[in-house]
Amino acid sequence: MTVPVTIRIQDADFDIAREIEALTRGRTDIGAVVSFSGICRGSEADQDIAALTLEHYPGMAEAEIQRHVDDALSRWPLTGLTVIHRVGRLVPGDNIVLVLTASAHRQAAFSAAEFLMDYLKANAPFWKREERADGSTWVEAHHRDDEAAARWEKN
Amino acid sequence: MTVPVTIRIQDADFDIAREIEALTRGRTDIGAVVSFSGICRGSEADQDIAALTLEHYPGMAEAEIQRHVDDALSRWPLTGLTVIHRVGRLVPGDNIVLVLTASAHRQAAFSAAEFLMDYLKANAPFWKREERADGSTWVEAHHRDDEAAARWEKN
Amino acid sequence: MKVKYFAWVRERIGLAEETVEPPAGVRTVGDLIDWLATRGDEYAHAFETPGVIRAAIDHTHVKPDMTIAGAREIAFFPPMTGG
Amino acid sequence: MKVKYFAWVRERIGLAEETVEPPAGVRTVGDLIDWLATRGDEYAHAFETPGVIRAAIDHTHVKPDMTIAGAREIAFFPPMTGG
Repeated sequence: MTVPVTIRIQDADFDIAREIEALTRGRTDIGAVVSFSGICRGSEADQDIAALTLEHYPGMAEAEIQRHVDDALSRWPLTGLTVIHRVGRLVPGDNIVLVLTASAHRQAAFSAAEFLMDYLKANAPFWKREERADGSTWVEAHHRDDEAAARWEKN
Repeated sequence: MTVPVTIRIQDADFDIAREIEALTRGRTDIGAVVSFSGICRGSEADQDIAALTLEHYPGMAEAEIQRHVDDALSRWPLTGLTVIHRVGRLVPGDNIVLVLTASAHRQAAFSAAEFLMDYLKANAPFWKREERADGSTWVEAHHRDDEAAARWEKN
Repeated sequence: MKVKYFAWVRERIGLAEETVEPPAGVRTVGDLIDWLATRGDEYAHAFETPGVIRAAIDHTHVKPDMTIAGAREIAFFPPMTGG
Repeated sequence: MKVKYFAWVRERIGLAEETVEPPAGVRTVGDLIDWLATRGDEYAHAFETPGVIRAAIDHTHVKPDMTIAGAREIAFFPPMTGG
């Protein structure tokens, strides 16, 4: 059976309940659903953040996410997968990203969600610009995100 | 600041969106929310399941979950935590359990959710009875759940 | 002391709880299981493989060698299958 | 060949995309960065620390030693910060 996969990059907010419902409605083979939502915080390293603006590489972002979704499907016995990444200007409290994974058992759902988030943080072509009181700067990549992504690399 | 914690054992279903909203409303210090929902499956080892009935030890179940929630709060920098476990008769597709974890960063939220689910599976005083075509039996504990719970033990 | 039973332990014994007064020689959780098992066929059936039975004293998991002195409520049940 | 720029690479150059015709000696992604950096102060600024610049050819991440032969679209951008 084909596993239902949703990948969207959008300005609009998402509705977690609706996305979970879309993944699970009418199914009785799903025992575990993990959702990860990433949210815009109001401060970073003790500096207030007024807003984040997210830029992406259209075409490449979708293709790269699809490639990593396919990788997740080959690694774990999943019964459904959703990745939604917002772009544009977001203020503290706004949703940024949603990853949903469904499986018969919890470990596959947890692992696949962590794998996809580690990928999105370190290697998906998105860039964040922060607006603070003292101006606006591009967020620097974190070494810890590279390390988190590297733990999934195959030998 | 006190971290908001919700622990409920109930017959009624839960609403994931409402629980996430309760944990995040008005907050700008949350960067990551992980939700795990456990769902009643329609088959187990190729046998159809008509229903699950969940029994618990009132008093001990709440106290034990609270103790593990406190442990999670001491291990990871969380900004909110919700555990809801249903009891009574559930049919395939019904929600069984919800664990929600909120944190500034994703790794704490993922780890705490996995920790609490591993605990609930192996050591929380709940018991499942399965109704199948050939009768009704108590679900046997899985060795793999004991192993999953054991990986969090402190030396 | 109050004793509670859950899941198939409860079903086999046919009681969810009862109050018992074990004799003085019954000092540990394991002793209590052995003594309960002598109280009738239902009890013998419930406790036929003592190694599989889990116990809690006053809402805390305990091992068979734990003393029952001072316990208000002791519960017996199979391995947990929640979540 | 089409070249795209994102985030601060785009801001420094002042262009989101352009079509360039590099000379024949420009064979790899690294060569292309070196050549682009000579096209003006904005470019020099954008590519002042080439080691930090990431590149993609036709939507696939590539290293600086990758050939640009046959590429339709090459993109340059800083390390990604999504999620």
